[in-house]
Order: sequence, then structure tokens, then C-alpha cells
Amino acid sequence: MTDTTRPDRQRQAGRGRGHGGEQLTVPPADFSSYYGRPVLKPPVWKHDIAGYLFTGGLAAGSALIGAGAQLTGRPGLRTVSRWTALGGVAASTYLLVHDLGRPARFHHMLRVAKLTSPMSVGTWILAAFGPMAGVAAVAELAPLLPQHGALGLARRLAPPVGDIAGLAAAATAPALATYTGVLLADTAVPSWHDAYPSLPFVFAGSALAAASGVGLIAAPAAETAPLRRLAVAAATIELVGGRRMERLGVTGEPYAHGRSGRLVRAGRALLAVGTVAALVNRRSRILSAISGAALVASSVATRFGVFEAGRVSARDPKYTVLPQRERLDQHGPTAGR
Amino acid sequence: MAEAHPVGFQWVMEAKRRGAKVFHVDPRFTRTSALADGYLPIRAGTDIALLGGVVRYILENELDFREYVISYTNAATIVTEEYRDTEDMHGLFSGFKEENASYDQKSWRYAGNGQNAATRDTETQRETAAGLEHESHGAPVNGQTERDETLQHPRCVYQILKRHYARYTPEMVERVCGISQEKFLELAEAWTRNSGRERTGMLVYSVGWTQHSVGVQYIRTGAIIQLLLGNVGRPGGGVMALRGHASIQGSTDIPTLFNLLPGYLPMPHHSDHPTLDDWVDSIRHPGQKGFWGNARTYGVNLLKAYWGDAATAENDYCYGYMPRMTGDHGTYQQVLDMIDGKIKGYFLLGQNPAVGSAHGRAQRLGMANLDWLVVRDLFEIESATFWQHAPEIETGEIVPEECRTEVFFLPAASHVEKEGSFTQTQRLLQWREKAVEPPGDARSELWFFYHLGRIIRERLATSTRPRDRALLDLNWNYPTHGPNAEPSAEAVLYEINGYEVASGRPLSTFTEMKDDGSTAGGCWIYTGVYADGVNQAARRKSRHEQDWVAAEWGWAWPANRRILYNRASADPDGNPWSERKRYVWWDPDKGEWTGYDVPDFEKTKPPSYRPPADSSGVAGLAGDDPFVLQGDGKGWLYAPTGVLDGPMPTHYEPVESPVRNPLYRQQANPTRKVYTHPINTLNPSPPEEHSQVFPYVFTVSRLTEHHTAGGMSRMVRPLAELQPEMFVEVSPELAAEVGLNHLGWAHLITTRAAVEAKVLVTDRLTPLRVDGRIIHQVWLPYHFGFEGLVTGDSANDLFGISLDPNVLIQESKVGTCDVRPGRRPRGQELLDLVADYQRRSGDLGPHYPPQVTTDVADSGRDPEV
Amino acid sequence: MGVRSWFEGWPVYRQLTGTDPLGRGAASKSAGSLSLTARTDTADSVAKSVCPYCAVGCAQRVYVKDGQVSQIEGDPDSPISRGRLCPKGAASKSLVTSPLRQTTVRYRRPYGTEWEDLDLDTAMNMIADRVLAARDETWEDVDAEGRPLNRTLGISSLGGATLDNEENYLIKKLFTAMGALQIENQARI
Amino acid sequence: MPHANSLYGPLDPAPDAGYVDAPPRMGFFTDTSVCIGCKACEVACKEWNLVPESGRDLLGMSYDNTGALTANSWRHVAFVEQPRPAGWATPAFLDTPDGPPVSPATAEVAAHTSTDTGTYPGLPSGSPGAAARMSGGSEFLGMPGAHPPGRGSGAEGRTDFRWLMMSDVCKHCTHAACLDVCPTGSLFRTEFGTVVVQEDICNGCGYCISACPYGVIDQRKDDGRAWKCTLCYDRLGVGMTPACAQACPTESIQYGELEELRERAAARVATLHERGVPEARLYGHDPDDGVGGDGAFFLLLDEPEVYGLPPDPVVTTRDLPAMWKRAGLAAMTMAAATAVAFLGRRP
Repeated sequence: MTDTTRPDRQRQAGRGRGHGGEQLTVPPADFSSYYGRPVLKPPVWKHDIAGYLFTGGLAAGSALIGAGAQLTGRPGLRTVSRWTALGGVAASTYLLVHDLGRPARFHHMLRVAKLTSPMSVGTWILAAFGPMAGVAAVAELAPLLPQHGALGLARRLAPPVGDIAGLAAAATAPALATYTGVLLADTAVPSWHDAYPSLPFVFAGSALAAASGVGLIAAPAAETAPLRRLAVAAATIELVGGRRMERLGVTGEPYAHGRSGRLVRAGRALLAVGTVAALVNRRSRILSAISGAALVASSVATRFGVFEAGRVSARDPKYTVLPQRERLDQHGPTAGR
Repeated sequence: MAEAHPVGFQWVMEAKRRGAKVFHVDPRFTRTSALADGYLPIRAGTDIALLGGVVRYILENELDFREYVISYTNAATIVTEEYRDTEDMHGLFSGFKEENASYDQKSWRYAGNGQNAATRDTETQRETAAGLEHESHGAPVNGQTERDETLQHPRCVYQILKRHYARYTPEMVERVCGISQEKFLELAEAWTRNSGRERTGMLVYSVGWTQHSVGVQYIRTGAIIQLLLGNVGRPGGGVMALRGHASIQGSTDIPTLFNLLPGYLPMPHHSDHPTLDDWVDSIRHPGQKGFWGNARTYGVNLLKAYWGDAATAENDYCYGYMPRMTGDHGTYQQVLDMIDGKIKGYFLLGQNPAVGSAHGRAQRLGMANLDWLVVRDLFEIESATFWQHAPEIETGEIVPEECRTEVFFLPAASHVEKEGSFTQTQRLLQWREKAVEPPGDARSELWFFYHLGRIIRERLATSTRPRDRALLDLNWNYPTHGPNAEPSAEAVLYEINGYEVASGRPLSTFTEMKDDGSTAGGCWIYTGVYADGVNQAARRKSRHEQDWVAAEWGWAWPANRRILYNRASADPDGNPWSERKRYVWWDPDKGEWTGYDVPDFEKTKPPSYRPPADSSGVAGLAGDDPFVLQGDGKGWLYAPTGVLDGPMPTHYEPVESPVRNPLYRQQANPTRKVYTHPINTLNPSPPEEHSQVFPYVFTVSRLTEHHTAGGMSRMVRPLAELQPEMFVEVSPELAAEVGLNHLGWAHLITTRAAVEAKVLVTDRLTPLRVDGRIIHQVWLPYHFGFEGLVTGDSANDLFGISLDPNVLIQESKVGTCDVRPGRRPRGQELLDLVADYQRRSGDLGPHYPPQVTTDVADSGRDPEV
Repeated sequence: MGVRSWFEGWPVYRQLTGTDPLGRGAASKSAGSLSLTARTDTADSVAKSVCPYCAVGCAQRVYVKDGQVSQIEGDPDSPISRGRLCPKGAASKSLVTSPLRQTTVRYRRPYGTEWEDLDLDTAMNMIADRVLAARDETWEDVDAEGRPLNRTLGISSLGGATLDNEENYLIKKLFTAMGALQIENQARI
Repeated sequence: MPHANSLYGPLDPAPDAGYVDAPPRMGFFTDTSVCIGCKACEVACKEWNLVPESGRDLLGMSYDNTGALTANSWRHVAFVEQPRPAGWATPAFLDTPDGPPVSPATAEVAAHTSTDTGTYPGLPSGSPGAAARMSGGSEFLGMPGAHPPGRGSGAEGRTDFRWLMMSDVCKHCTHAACLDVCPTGSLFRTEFGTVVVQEDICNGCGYCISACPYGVIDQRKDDGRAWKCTLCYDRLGVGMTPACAQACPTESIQYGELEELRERAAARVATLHERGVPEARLYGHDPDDGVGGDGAFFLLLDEPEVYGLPPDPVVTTRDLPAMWKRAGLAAMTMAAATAVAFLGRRP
């Protein structure tokens, strides 16, 4: 924009709000817009997607825990985790399809494979993860099969197949848990995009926390020791990874204020409570359950909080215009850099 | 123009791109103003004061295009000694007759002219809207005049004009119009600077200009300026009327008007035109110059086209069949007659008077008092459903069970479902091909009237009554085709064009017409549109394949001429005024006129030609008389006859105005047409008392997104959503004064009605300082009504009926009103509210105030003191 | 469609084997897009027309498919409009194809409160009856001094500015022959 | 192989999208200095593309009753009333007895209106303060030195006035985030370099809507799919001009080869600067900008945000490699954390 002149703009950021047009009834905002309307279209995703962020993370975390349990000989935890993973991925698939404007066309997702589209990448990850998680979980039914005959063969084959599938699911699980961070970040939604370095960590931590939480609730107490350690790790990842979200400047506001801010804060608090409870408790089944529930709830709150924050930031032109304006005033148009 | 004629505005933008300056004068800042180089907010109804100011500016500074003015206008012509100006008579011209509020135009005539001028009495001229005849030709005067080409003679037109406008100073413009002197001078300077040999300026008006009690004089003032500046008959010049309907020009040329016949021939008048010869003589004015000398030919051809074989020289070509006017039979007179029960049946043909005409309530009450009504339209418009949904149902003024009007709604064919020609605003005929069959019962008007005529003629076939002869002898044989027996539009066009009776050969030009019955032609000015048996209006040679005049696209009347009076684009010697403005010129080698356009002159008459004394008609035109349809061949700065409210435009206040005329004691046009009818109540204006009851000025016009009364836009989805509600635009100052809020409600009240609208408070409206007072103006769109996808009160309900005397067009661009916050009351309370305002304003229904106010020197600021 | 051609039509396959690895354009073009064409191109006929709204006289092209108007747009050949249209002109197709258009005769009898249906022929005959009756009832042969009048003031008409010249010509001709003087149109308003 | 500038920087998008021998890139240049706000573009677009109705409410946003670009309005004409000088004109209200301007206050009121556009989420209401500022301009905030005394400051009565109009449309970005994030390949790059939703493919996932930095693409209710301007892909295919550009009476919307349009636009800006309109500037024309330049760019007479445009948009996918890196890191951290948790001491 070298040929552009802007003699009519007198902006000096942060200064001078004194005299307004006499008829102004509210203090003028420090930016212009078209009738104050949003520049961006707020995300049209319904709460399905916030829910999916949770269920997808839960499935991924559970698959990882399932594999860990499988490899370290914790059959109870393995079973719980595999079923949780399957439940999570099934719920995820339902929520994703349900959120579509044209659900009957969900299979169009498989037309292309686009590295530029986190949703396309996620689709293929889900396509890989889902069947594996399914096979791993179904393999847990082997003991219910008869001893003999064709089904008997299945009964014998199921555990090794389930183990392979469980490991395969676990191999894709970290991608499943973290791509959603990119899914949200790869948008024009100011608070999501600007948080792109943090979101995958927050979501990774949140996924592990949720999965640990379910394990703590449902798995035999004797097998839950890794979950307690994992809860601490999850909290560390989430809190350390997410600390930058508060330093985003104006687009960080929605993570700290309003409904979305309350949800995010609630998520952190619950995470802290759940982690501490998991650490101090070694025996109490009830305390385990509470700890687990807090971790699960933390994950839910965090996901909905992050989701909501993005919507808030897209809805108010301030978050779009101010940072861009600031950038322009400091550096000139993006092109100039 | 950007607002109502956006596609035409592309040429303004084109000119602007090339450096032209654009000025826009409007009471409200519109989409046109946004793109103009100068915007002049004006008090509605004061345009003559503004333009008169420009005339004065030109004359005082001698900025006129002198060579053009001397040769081509009547500036040098001497006027009779009896003439007295408005300056001497408080705003009246000499010859005013109080008893019928009209002028005896004798004292206005050119010196030396005998009793030729004003052969018909002026009241009859007003009643019959005779001014409309001049759409194609000037008023009658003798061809030979006394002239002083030095322009020094005190009674020459130039000096009379100068004196008449001497008081239209920049200060006066500011005082009357509310336009600052600085802005006025900017306009006047730019306009004059851009005129002359090398440059031309154009004046564009939209036909809201005609909707004033001095509408014709508005346009005349514009024409005077353009003549003084040499901007007529030249490319890039002229006075351009932006008309509002697809074929409103065509419906004036081939009129569906009470006082005209095709080609601007007058409808016969019972006392003035008892015989064919009387009728013809009244048109051609023996002794006058120009093409109207052949009026007999045009008249006989029309009669011959109407009555075919029955029309013979012996029976004066059936002239006796013609119905005769006795006075005003115009649409507003008709409506009042409907209310009074004098009219039985009414046809509405693609027109929606319940919304589109002034005084909507009178329109609807009139329709509710008929025997029968036929509405032909695309949609169920308000005029078709008044008995069901009119606002008068709510007030109890119309009770469906008691309303006897029988209503036939007949669906009409749309423009793509029939073939035919439209004449657009530049007189260009363009043929439309039929694309599809009309749906269901929808039919063209051609079908309806052809078959209605056929049925009626069949009913009367055995009649022996003399009154039915005109119908039975009518030449009504048009070929039909298709399943619906659709008459051939081309066959009708052929008849309009004219043909040789014996051979059937289509005529090529109206000069081929004979007055002996051997040719017939329905509209002489359209002759040539079917030349060589080819539908010339259907020509669609791409603009890329011809020059910028594009003479092979469609066909323009007369004779496919694109600029009228284009002889004036060359100097008196026949050379182009400048290379830049070259258009039509004399080629001495070939001995003929040539150029880009069809020359508007006898092709081989040299510039040096001077007619012998006593010649008249076409032969009387000199080689430098470019205005070939004017009686003296000149452009008229001064109209010695033919304009009923004065030889020169004079500022009068609108009939309803909040201020006393700052220029003259005479307040409003003294010759305006007045209807004293109980329903036609009036808001008082000074010097009458109580004008303060209606302190605000309102004006109405169009929005880009809608069309006229809304019948073709409020019913159309993608248009309805663009302007979805009735609104009123007010200035922030008025909003504060009255207590209106943006997007809140307001209602406007006159002695006729109260209408409500959403409020848009906008900086685009401004109060004006007029004669020391602050005047507030509000603006409303007039598109809304009670039917359609989007509805609202009709702005035209606010107006009363006061007409321009020349053409009987109503003043519906300016009125006074009160403005109040909130919605209007309903039912009886609404009637009470209006009645209360009538009472408070002095009940001007029964005692209509005097038309002449020259004896009232009421104000301390008497303008003439 | 064979499995092979299905597979080769699969955009992922096209991505992997073609020039568009990111699946941005060529590879992801759909069947619909491949067969897409402008409906003006497949019209059965094109009528040269003129916009029915204001008096500028913008030229239109009316595209027809299966007896229905499929598109109306500006005619670029026109020296007046150069193919351009205002919002009203641009809405012409919606005007002529509007679902709100009334396409059958409607009749409201005196003192009626509802519309009724009526056959077009019947309506024409009823109107002819009423015209003749009104004319007879209000006929004026001569004025007080015996000069001919030849007219009826019992019939009025308003409209014409949106109609064709040929239509106005017939309207004026018929009304004049029947002695109906009170014929007006928008040019008076 | 993908171009080095495949995600960011100057790029000819059609070859990048796999078109061999692509025709020249086509686009729009919308010159708002000649826009008369007639909305022919809005209607012509709806007629050609059979776009449904978008709401019948009076919005009070000057003459804008459309409100925004939505799935049901692919062209949107913005109207802004401002008590500021129009470069080409003398002050509109010289010596008229006016008080201060009302446009900031009415804009505030208008910020509250809404209408059912038939799309999700429709036309959200706006921030009144920001609306007021759009109409007032910075001088109404008491900024010093905006104008010589007596001009436009509002305190002593309005004098200057201008009415901005601008037909907004999809920008057809060089780097189109909507297209890149589309998981079905419904949004695709045409051979003309434009960006089009394929209605037979779109499944309404909504991702494109969040990705668009201009708030253009939108979801239609009762249909579920995303819709926006196609730059009349079907017409382009047979050599026709897009419906809006063909209808535009004043050539405010110009259609043509992008390269040529950019030259034309630069010349137009120069002309306007010469004619005393220094505020004229181009928007979206620069291939070096945050989206690699727009296929539909504009000549504006005020800051972009006054017209509802983002002042300096950057395509989100510029940062996509970094995002994937962070995600990979997070994934590895997650796997490692799990491993560590399980490999710890057995109880």
C-alpha cells in the first residue's frame, strides 16, 4: 500500500477520549467499524464442537492410557480405557456429524486429504483411530465368547488383535488430541488464532486429565497409580502450555473475562483440585472418584471456555480491528514487513 | 438522477471522469448529491428564484453567448408598448383578469403583431391544458417580427428580461431559497464558464419539476438559461427531462390524455373547433412560420387512419365523429366527479392512483362511488383492493357492505409477454420482442382493447343511431394470431406510421403525407418508424458497430433525429461553432446540411436564405431560424403567448408555503387551477392567517429501490427487502425541536390526512434560513401503500389538489404539514385529528382564499418597499 | 461406473497423481462444477426487450428456457444503457415471474366483501355491457347552443405510461370513437 | 510440488492449484469513489444466482437494509454518512443554520438493529461506541488538528458532509483460508483464480466461516451449506461478465484481468489525488499483503474498518506450519508424559 495516504486519520492509540460529539451517549470506542457490527462471522459451530473437543481428547487420552495399561499389565485399567476410547470416539463421530449443516454428506470429508485443513487431517486421524479403538475395545469382549468353534477361534485371536489395535490407536491418539488445537487456531477467530502456540498443549493436557479422570473413577484402584502421575503431568502440560494465552494482549481478554473467562478459570481450578486430590489420595475410592470427576469436569470446562472465548472474540469487532490497527500503526501494512 | 435514473447517471459520471463539474440542487442530500461537485440544498418550490438568479447573473455580467442569442433567440424582438412587467404590478403581468384569474395575453405580444396571438380565450386554454400541445411545437405568433439586433431597445426581449430579473440578486436567492450566496455564485460561475463555442452545459431535471403549481415555468426558466448560454440544439447541451415511466413519452406523443390527439393535435373543443377548418386553423395559425403550417395534413391523416374508407373529403374525414371538450376533463376533475357520483365506470390500466395520485383519500373515495371499475395490472394493487383494505375502512368512510362499486380485476401481460414499442425519455422508440406467452388469463392491453372494441362493435352492428356511427365506421381490422387471438402490434405500428391508401405502401416521412385523403397516418411525428415496411424501432445495431450518435439503434421521432433543433449546433453561416462541438453543419460543396445526426432543417435550404415577405409555414423559415417548429423560428426567452401564467417565469410561492413571497406581494401563481370541493381542503399560507399551524415543508420523491406507487417494486422480493418500510427523513434540528428519535415513529398531518412513518434522523436534511426564519423540511418516499410484501402509509395522501395552469399537473412536490412524534391515531380518532387541524387552521375548505394577494401589504418586510 | 473409474475420480487419487497435491483446485473440482454452464448459454431463445420501469429505456435480453423466463439482463449493445441496469431493471425477472402475480380474473360484485372468480370471456362481455350502458346513460349529443358534443362523461380511464405506443393508440382510438373523453395517464400526474 | 509461497506471499493461485495453462487471473476492482449506492449489484447477483431473501427490516444504517455480506447477500452495499469533507465537492451545508452532526448518534442507534437474514447467525447487533466513531471520525474524539477551524468539528454546526457507498463482496484471496481449511474440497480454486463453493459437495461443516478474515462466507439456514460470491463462475466459463459488474451503472464494479485492473486502479488513485481527494487509497490490491492480494480489491475513501473491512488481514494459514509444529510438540509431550507415567515405579 505504498501509494496510500491517510491524511484523515489522526489516531493516537490510547490517548484522548475527552471531548466527544455532544450526542454521544456512550464513550466512543477507540476504533472504527461499520455500525459496530462484527467484521468476522462468529463460528457457526454449535456446542457439538466444544463437546467434541472434550470427547475427542478423552478418547485419545484413554487410548494412550489403554496402551500403557496393556503394556504394563493392568487389565482393568486397559479395559476401562479401551471402552472409554471407543465411547469417546463414537460420541465424537456423532457430534461431528450432528454439527454438519448437511449431515447426510458427512462422507464428503473423505473426498480429499488436505494438509492445509486441520479438519481434513483430523478426519483422517479419526478414520485411523476410530476403527482401531473400536477393535481394541471389542477385543475386550473375548472372554464372553464360547470356548469352541469359529467363535472360539475368535476368542483366542481377539486379545492379540486387540493389543495390536490398541497400540495402533495409541499411536494416533496424540495426534487426535492435539490437532484440535490447530483446528481452532487455523481460523481468523482472533482469540483462537493468536493462541495457536498454546492450544495444542492445553488440549493435550486436558485430554490426559480427562482420560485420567475417567480411569480414576472406573478402573480398579490398584491399577490407578500411573493415572495419578499422569494427572500431574497433564496439569503441568496444560498450565504451562496455556500460560501464554493470558499474554496475548487484547485477544487474550476473552480467556480471562466474561463467561468464557469464568469457564477457563473454572477449568484450571478443577484441574488443580483434581490433581491435588489424586496426589493426596491413595486409597479412598470416593476421593478417587471425586478427583476423577474434577479432572473430567476441568476438561469439559476448559474446552467450552476456549470454544466460547473464540466466539466472543469473533463477535466483537474490537478484537479484529484493534490488533490489526496496532500492527499497522507500528509497522505499516503487513506487506511492508 | 443517481437516485431515480441510475443507468442514465452513468453518462454524468462519464462526463465527470472527463472533467465536467456536476451540481445538484435538491431539498435533501441524495445519492446524486454524494457524487456531485456541488450540492445546493434548496427550499422546495423556489427553483424559479434560483434559476432567475442565474439569468440575472448572466445578463448583468453579459455572459450570454451573444452571437447565438442574437441569431437564434427572440432576444432582439420588440414587444408591444402595452406590456407591463411583474415589477410594476406586485407580481402580476399586464392583462390579468380577476374574474376568471387568467391573463389576456394581448399585451404580451410582439410589436407589430396583430390580433394573432391568443386566439382562444385563456381560461379555455387552461381548462384544456393547452400548454401540452407545445410539447412538439411553439405557440402561435406571426413569423415576421420587429427586431433590434443591438439589444438596446428598451422593449426588446433582452432588456425586458434583464429588468424582469433585476431583483433576483444573490442576496434575494439566499433569502428565498435558503441557498448561500457563495454557493449560488459557484453554480452560476461554473454554468456560464462552461458554455460558449467550445463547451456546452446540460440542465437535467426529473419530472418532480412538473409537479408544481408553476411547473411549466420552472422548465421555461431552465430553457431561458440554456438559450442565453447557447446550450440548445447542440451536443452536450439542452434541457433533459428524466421522465419516470417506460413509455410516458410515448403516452404523451400518442396520448392517452383527454386534451390531445396523437402528434400533439388538440382534442376538438365544442366552441373553438366546431368544424374541421376551425380546428386546423387553430393549429396552424395562418401566417406563422414552420412545420405546423401543414397541420391540415396531419389532422386529415389521423382522421383517415381512424375512420378509413368512411373518412372522405365530403364528410370532412369524419371530423364530426370526434367528441368535444367543454372544459377541464382531467384526472383530478374526474376524481371529484366520481365523489359527486357523476361518473359510472373507470378503467385503470397499469396505474395505481390510490397510492400514486395526489390526495389518496379522494382517489379512494372516488373509486368507492362508481358503478364499476376495471383494473388491469400485474398485481392486486391498492386501487383494486380499496374496498377491502383501504385506510378508509378503518375510519368507517368506506364500508364494504355499502360500497356498490363492481370491480373487475383483469391480469395484464408483462413487458416480456407482449411485443410493442416504448418511447423513452429522449423520444427514442425501442421495440420489444415477445419472449413468452402471458400466464393464465393475463393479456396485453392491445388484446383487451381490440377485443373490447370488437365485442362492442358486434353489439352495435345493427344500430342505426348516429352516435354509434363513429364506432361502426371505425377502421378496426387488425390481424390476430395465436391461441388468444392476439392482435398484431406491428400492424398497429404500421397504421401509426402511415401509409398510402391506394397501395398500402408505408410512408417514409411525414412530408409524404397528403391532405386529400390519399394517405392515412395515426401519428404524424412517428411517420418513418415503419419506413420501407421495416420496423425501424426494432433496430439493434450494436453501439460498437456505429458512431456515438448511434442512429441505427431504435428510431427517434421526428425523422430519427436525436437532437432537436440541431441546426443550432452550427453558427448562422452554417459552420460548426467549434471543432469540438461539431454536430450538424452546412456543406457548401454539396449544397446541403450534413453531420452526425439527421439535420433538423430543410436539407438544401442554405444558411443565407431569407424568406420573401409574407411567406409563412416552412417557406417562411430563414436559413438561420433553427427552431423550426416555433412560430418565428427562434428560441423563446420571452413567450409572447402560449404560457398561461406569464411570458417569463416569476417566482411565486407554492400554494402551501410557510412564508410570504419575499419577491412580490402576489403570493402564489395567480392563474393556478383551483378546485373548490369539500374534500379538497387547503392548508393556509401567508398572507392568510393560521399558516403556523402547518409550520414545516414536506416534499416527496423516489428511492432507487422502488418504482412510483410501488406496484412494480413492493411486490417484488429482491426490491422489497432493500427498502422495507415507509420512513420520513428529518434533520437533527427538527428532530430535536419536535422530539423525534432515529428509528422511532412520527406522523405528519395536513388538512387532508395524517400519515405515519419510521423516522430517519439524518445530516442529509438541513434546516434553511429563509427570509430571516428557520424553515425545516422533511422528505418522504411516495412508494408505500397497504398491499404488497412491504407496506406503509402513502405520502401522497398528504397532498391537496392544486394544479399548474398550463398542463393541469398537480403540485405534489411541496406542501406544508405538522410533524408529531409517535404513531398516528386510528379509526375515528384519526378523522378527529385531521378535523381538529382543519378547524385550527381556519377551515379553508368552504372559503377558499383569494388567488390574488397584490393588495396585501401585510408584512413589515413588504418585498417591494 | 466401474471401481477403477470411481477410484480415478476420487479427488484423493487425483491429488496424489495430478498437478494439485494440496487439493486446492483441479483435483477437487466436482462433477457439478465440471458440467456447469451459464443458463443464458443453454436458453431456447433470447428476446430483445426494454426495461419496463423508468424512461431511460435500458435494453434487456430476455432468456427463455422451456417456455419460462430464465434470466433477464442488460443488453451490452445498447448505446443508451451499455448493458447496465439499476436494481429495478435487474429485478425484472422477479417482477415477471413473481409468485404474487395475479393470473386469473377476479371479480368483486357490488357490496361484496370477497373476491370471486370469473371467466375471462364472461368478464369481457360484462365489461362491454357496462361500457355501453354507461355510455347510453350519460351520452351528450349537443351543447346548449346545439353545437355537437358527441361524448360521454360517464366513463373515465387512467393509465398508459407503462404501456406500449400501439396499446395507447388503440386505447385512444377506441375511446375517442365511443365518445369517451376522460382518458388520462401518468403524464398528467 | 507446492510453490514456496503456497501458504503466504505473492503467488499466482491457479497454477498453484494444479491448473496447467490457466487463463489469466480474473477479478473485481470496486471503485467506491463512483459508487452511487443503487444496489443493482445486490439485485443482479440475487437474480442470477437465485439467492434467497435476506430480511425485511429497516435497519437505520443510512440506506443499508442488507446489513452485511451473508449467505443470502453476496454483494452488500455499505452506506456511511459522515460530517466530513468529500474531496471533490464544496462543503454541502455551507452557511445553513445547522447544529452539530447527528450521524454518530444515529449510527449508535442503528448498531442495535437486526433482521432475520435467513442465515446463521444472521446480522448480529453491533457495538454502539464503535458505530459512533465510524460516523464521527477521529476529530469527534477531540483529536487535535484534524481540520481547519470551522470545518467539520461539529461544535459550531455541521458544514461538511459526505456519503460513502461501497459495494462489498468476497475478496477471492490469493491465499484463501476458507478454501484451504475446507475438509471436503467443496471450496476450490477455479482456473480463473477465483474461489468457489461447490454446492454439490459442501456438507456444511462451517470451518470456512471461521477461517475467513473478512467475514464473508456464511451458512444458510434450512440448507446448512456455506454460500458466497462465486464471481459468477458459470458466466466466466462462457466468457460473460459477472452479473453485478455487468449491471453496475457507473462502472464502480469493474471486472477483468487482475493485472490490468491493478494498473487501472493505480491510475485512478493518482487521478483522484490530483483532483484533491487525498484520502483515496487502494485496499487488497497488493500481492505482498497478508492474504497475497485480493482477487476483488477496492478503492476506498476512508479507513477499511469504516466500511466493515479488517484493516490488515493476514491469512490464518500463514502460521499453519508453526501450528503443526506446536501440535507435534504437544503430541510428543503427551506421549512422553504417558510413557513416563506408566514407566514409573509400580506400586
